[in-house]
Amino acid sequence: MVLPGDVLTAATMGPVKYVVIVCEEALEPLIGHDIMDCGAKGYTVSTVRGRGVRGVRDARSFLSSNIRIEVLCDPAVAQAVLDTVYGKYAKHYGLVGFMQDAVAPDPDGY
Amino acid sequence: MVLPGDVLTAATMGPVKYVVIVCEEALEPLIGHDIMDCGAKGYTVSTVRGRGVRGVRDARSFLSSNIRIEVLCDPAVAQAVLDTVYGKYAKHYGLVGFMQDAVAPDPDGY
Amino acid sequence: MVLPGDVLTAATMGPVKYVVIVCEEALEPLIGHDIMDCGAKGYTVSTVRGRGVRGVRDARSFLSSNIRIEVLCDPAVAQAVLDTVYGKYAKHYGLVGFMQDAVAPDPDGY
Amino acid sequence: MSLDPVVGFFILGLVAGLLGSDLKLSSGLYDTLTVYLLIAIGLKGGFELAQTSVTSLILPIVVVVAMSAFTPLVSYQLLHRLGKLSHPDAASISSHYGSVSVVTFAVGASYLIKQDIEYDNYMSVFLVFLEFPAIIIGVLLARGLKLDAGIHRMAREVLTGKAILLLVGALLIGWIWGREGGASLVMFFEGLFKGFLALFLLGMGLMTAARFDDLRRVGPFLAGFGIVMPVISAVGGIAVGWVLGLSQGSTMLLATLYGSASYIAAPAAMRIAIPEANPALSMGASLGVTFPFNVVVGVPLYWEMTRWFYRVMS
Amino acid sequence: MSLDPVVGFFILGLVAGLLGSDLKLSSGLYDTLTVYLLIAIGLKGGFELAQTSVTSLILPIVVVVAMSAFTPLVSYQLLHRLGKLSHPDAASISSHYGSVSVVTFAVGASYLIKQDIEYDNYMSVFLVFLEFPAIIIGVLLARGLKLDAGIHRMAREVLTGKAILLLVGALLIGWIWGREGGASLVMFFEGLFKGFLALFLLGMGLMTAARFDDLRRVGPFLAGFGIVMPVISAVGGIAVGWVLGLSQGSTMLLATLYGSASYIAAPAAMRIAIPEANPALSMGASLGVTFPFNVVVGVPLYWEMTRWFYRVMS
Amino acid sequence: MSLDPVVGFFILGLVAGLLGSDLKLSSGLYDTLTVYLLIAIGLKGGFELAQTSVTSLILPIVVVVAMSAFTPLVSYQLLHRLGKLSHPDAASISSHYGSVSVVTFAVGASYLIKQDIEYDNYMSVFLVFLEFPAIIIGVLLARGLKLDAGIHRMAREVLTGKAILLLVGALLIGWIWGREGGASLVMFFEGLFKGFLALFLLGMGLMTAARFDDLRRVGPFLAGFGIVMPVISAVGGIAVGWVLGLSQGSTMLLATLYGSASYIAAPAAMRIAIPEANPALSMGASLGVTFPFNVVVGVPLYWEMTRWFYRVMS
Ligand SMILES: Nc1ncnc2c1ncn2[C@@H]1O[C@H](COP(=O)(O)O)[C@@H](O)[C@H]1O
Ligand SMILES: Nc1ncnc2c1ncn2[C@@H]1O[C@H](COP(=O)(O)O)[C@@H](O)[C@H]1O
Ligand SMILES: Nc1ncnc2c1ncn2[C@@H]1O[C@H](COP(=O)(O)O)[C@@H](O)[C@H]1O
Ligand code: NA
Ligand code: NA
Ligand code: NA
Repeated sequence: MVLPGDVLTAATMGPVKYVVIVCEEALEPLIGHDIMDCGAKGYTVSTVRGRGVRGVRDARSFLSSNIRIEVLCDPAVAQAVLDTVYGKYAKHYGLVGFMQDAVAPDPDGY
Repeated sequence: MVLPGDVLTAATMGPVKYVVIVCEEALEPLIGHDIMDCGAKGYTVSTVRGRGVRGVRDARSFLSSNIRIEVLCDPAVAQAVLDTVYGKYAKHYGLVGFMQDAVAPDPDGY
Repeated sequence: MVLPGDVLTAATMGPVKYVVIVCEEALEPLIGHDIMDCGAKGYTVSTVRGRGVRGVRDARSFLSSNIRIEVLCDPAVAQAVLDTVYGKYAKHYGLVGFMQDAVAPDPDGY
Repeated sequence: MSLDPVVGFFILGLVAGLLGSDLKLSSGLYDTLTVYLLIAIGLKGGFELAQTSVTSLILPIVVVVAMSAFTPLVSYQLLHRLGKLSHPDAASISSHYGSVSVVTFAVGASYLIKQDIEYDNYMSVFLVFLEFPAIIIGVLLARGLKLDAGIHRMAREVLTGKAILLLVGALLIGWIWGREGGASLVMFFEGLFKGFLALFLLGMGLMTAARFDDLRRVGPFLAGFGIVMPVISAVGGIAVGWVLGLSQGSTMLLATLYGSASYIAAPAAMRIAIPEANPALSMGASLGVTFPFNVVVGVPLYWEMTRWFYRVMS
Repeated sequence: MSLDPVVGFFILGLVAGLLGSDLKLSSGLYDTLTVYLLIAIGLKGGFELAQTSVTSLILPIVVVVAMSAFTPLVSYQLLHRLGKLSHPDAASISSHYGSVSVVTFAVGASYLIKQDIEYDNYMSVFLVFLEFPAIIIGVLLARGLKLDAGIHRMAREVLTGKAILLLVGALLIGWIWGREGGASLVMFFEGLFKGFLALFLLGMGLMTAARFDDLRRVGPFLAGFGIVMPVISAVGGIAVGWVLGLSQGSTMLLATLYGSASYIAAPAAMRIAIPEANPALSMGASLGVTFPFNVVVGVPLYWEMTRWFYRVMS
Repeated sequence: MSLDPVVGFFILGLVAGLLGSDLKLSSGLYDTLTVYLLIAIGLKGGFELAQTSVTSLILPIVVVVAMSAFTPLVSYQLLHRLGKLSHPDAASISSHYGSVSVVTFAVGASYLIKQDIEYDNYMSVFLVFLEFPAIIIGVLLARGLKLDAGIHRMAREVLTGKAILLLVGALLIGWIWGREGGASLVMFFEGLFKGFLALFLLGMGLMTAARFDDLRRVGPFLAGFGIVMPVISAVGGIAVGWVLGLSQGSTMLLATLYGSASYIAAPAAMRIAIPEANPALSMGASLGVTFPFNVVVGVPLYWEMTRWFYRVMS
């Protein structure tokens, strides 16, 4: 988090982890809670459609479309998010998740 | 793919490639097929808008808005997807694509 | 940019920077201009929702929902985009930004 | 044409989908149409309640709800025993068939209006009460009578689902204000009903076509079930309507309700309550088989069955 | 029921939101409803203008606009001095309360129609002119009288904001073509008005429920302000209406306009003009407190106040 | 005002767009309006067909379709020879101008209704048949007579495109059920037509404003073409209508159809069939020049031209 008055330059940049999860929309509130419980400070969600082993999924099915959740966080939280989400939901729900390295201004804010 | 009963922990994580393509919505069915033909197990699509050398593109133009396709797959498939898509469509359509490294649970499932 | 007649293969791939910014929709035109001013050739925007220290933000609030802007560009532009956007808006607006490495066909086109 | 023209739009959507047309309704339009239909039906029931003695409805409602348990219980046995479907799948599908489809009901009512057959507007009150019992039965079948924390969350989830909430809410508004107090809403929610229903059925046709893919996974047993079970349930509905002394039109609508399968409330609830169940099976059967069957064949069939039954019994 | 049934839909949305229902209106539907309401209100005013002597409206408009400065100026003092709110926050919130809410106006007009009370349709012309002065006052309060480049961009941003543009545009169309020339639009924009308003209020209920979280941050002072200030402003509106010799119905609508707080035009403008202000505070107060208060309590209250005032003064 | 008030909404959208307003219609609303207009127009034609002897229409349709080849063939020569446009661009733009615009047709029909001029409702049957021949001509111009696999996919793509599918589907529904059988749909699809058209034109105005940027690339030649070609085509339409013995109103509508340029069916088909063509050129001309010209100037002009022609010839 950036506080008023901070000077932001390349010097304040540092490494963070970037986690993405794609899953059914029905899981949004559940996984949202899990992510915050793992210690993340926030997350961003978009509505997407997709194709996988469970066939095509889009908003036209009444069931629910897919969502894509992305989280910037430190490595421990990133691993915890993936572990929790996979442990709880991978068995019964279509789920895709991965983690990447990223560089962000103010890395300690995440 | 994760099968019921699997225990999922950090130990099962491994490297995968992450490919993103941004293009006109009209190409969605065509590129969708190409991606599966290249050997991917699935993909995720979102509707986006954008600006590039062809000007501003959003859903208000009747023509079609842009889409963003993302694929998790192994390195060979990733390269094949980019080669195929660029080879077939880059000439006549606005197209942006790139590839990144990622780490995912159950990397062999992709 | 790919010109008609170019042969596109793995050989033409090279490194680019990938920048992502998540912010309020109200900033879309402002940040859009900033990005082009920094020297980017284009960008892609999606409408997203999110949760952070400013609470839940989605399209149902009349105020505006969040957007996610992604830019492929060279390292200098990438750093300039993050510096400009953080310098101008981080103080008063909810803002999340980061940068990653990516590999793209025709890297000099960005 | 004894069929309502809205059925034409369903077929148009189906054809467009099967031809691979780029025609699609935006997801926002689907949401809007769903909200509209639920409110319009609830409001109509409420306006009717305001003119009816409510106490006289209590007994019929109790009977109709109690007898509605028949469909999910029988379905479960058929699917699990005969169809060899897994425990969770059988439970989930039973829920879908025990619950009701608002649009099938609307098509049934349109059919009656088109034929100038009278029915009681309070039938939409039944619709409200028939939405959720089967969902609870499905959960009990799948998880047994463990009344744990989960079941409470589930019950809450179901009762605050948008289908129930809009139906009940609009019913109450219609009841409180009455047709006269709510006159300014009549043009929008009654005059335009058929137009909205036509658009909705166009979308349902597109969606059904998209479900035809799932049908292959569904297999012949489940496809057969998707046609036979509604007819069995409809017969039950006719018997119950007759016993309760309903008019022929109302009885036909009760048969339609019993014979219809849910694809809004039930799938959403099942996905959370019985995640082990495969949604492609239940949605494939309910949207891919039963909905088109009911809209095109079932509705006129249930009317003929009702007439025949009343003639025989009188 | 003296309340309009559309209020029932607001309460339904509120209840659904508080129960945590999955009911939601798509953002596309919100946009559509907003566009519809703005056009419908502007058109009605324009049709009226076509039948009125416009010159006779100039003086009332000048007075009504000039007096509307009262609300933001008093609000700012209250919030900054008494409420200890920061300079930018006080300025931003003052803007919200000085500007007007189209939907509150529509609920007020519905109330009068329901009670068969006459009012002048050119009240929607006032609505148009009351949208933006307070926004400009808010900016001046926050940034002083520096008429720099920013202020020009701001003014432009506000005047081309969708609320003003659609209201003014539809007003002009209605005025130019007149009710007769625009007869083909009447069914859509007048006949369906209540239905669209009902859907909009359903959505507003959901949104208000979502804002209840912000209320905690808002704190008791701001919550109290969100109820007291509208009533003070409404008293001012009644006085102005009486002085101008408006009919009781029109005066009540003016009171409702003065008492209502903006949540479309003002927030969008403030977010750009006074970015230091926290939007959770202004939206929490305007949507979480004042809007529900006005819709359920304020509108009938302002009518009683108006009647009482006219009785005492005559 | 002889112009229809819906034109006012087009101008409002144009002004809003040029002022850089934040007004926008959601993409879901655009889709919904498109679906609505296509169905409404198809339905009206179908209702008419049910009351007409269809065989008497075969000859006029054949003539009207055959003569419609004039526009794309002449356009291609003009664009390629005179305008020095590339082969694919000339072919693609010819397709746009040879095909028709549903909304321009609707504006033309509104104009006639406003002036109390009679026309035959089966004109919308012509509309259906005029949608696609030019698209096929465009492809043939671009790719020659190679009847390869691609051309089949193309034909299929065009014929199952949403414009054709909804027009033809609704036409069939209207024809099968007739105006009486489909009476419950009339309020929605006819009574509200003007309101939906007004919203659509508001959106078209916004979109046209957004296209003004493309106009610079379009250049003066193409801009001139976008005004001259429609008038030439309209003259052809008047001649054909007169030869076929159509009423003056119907002839004016035929002129409007010939003079209008497609921006729904053609662009979608061209993007797949002639990807080398630059869509900014075709859309810039058709939406940025021809559509506004037709809606504001062309429609009244074609009517005057028709009247003049019939007076001279009689
Ligand atoms: N290889 C993949 N790359 C990207 N997204 C995928 C991939 N596989 C599956 N998905 C997404 O995950 C959802 C569920 O996948 P599945 O369970 O395989 O059907 C799909 O609808 C896609 O949105
Ligand atoms: N440098 C870039 N970074 C991210 N997205 C881009 C970039 N350039 C173009 N795009 C996207 O690709 C689409 C087509 O680009 P263009 O062909 O350059 O107009 C644009 O509308 C954007 O969505
Ligand atoms: N750690 C995070 N990871 C991903 N997105 C975030 C994160 N924190 C905040 N966001 C996004 O940034 C927006 C503004 O954040 P905030 O200012 O913290 O409320 C949120 O609504 C989210 O969309
Ligand atoms: Na049932
Ligand atoms: Na006010
Ligand atoms: Na034409």
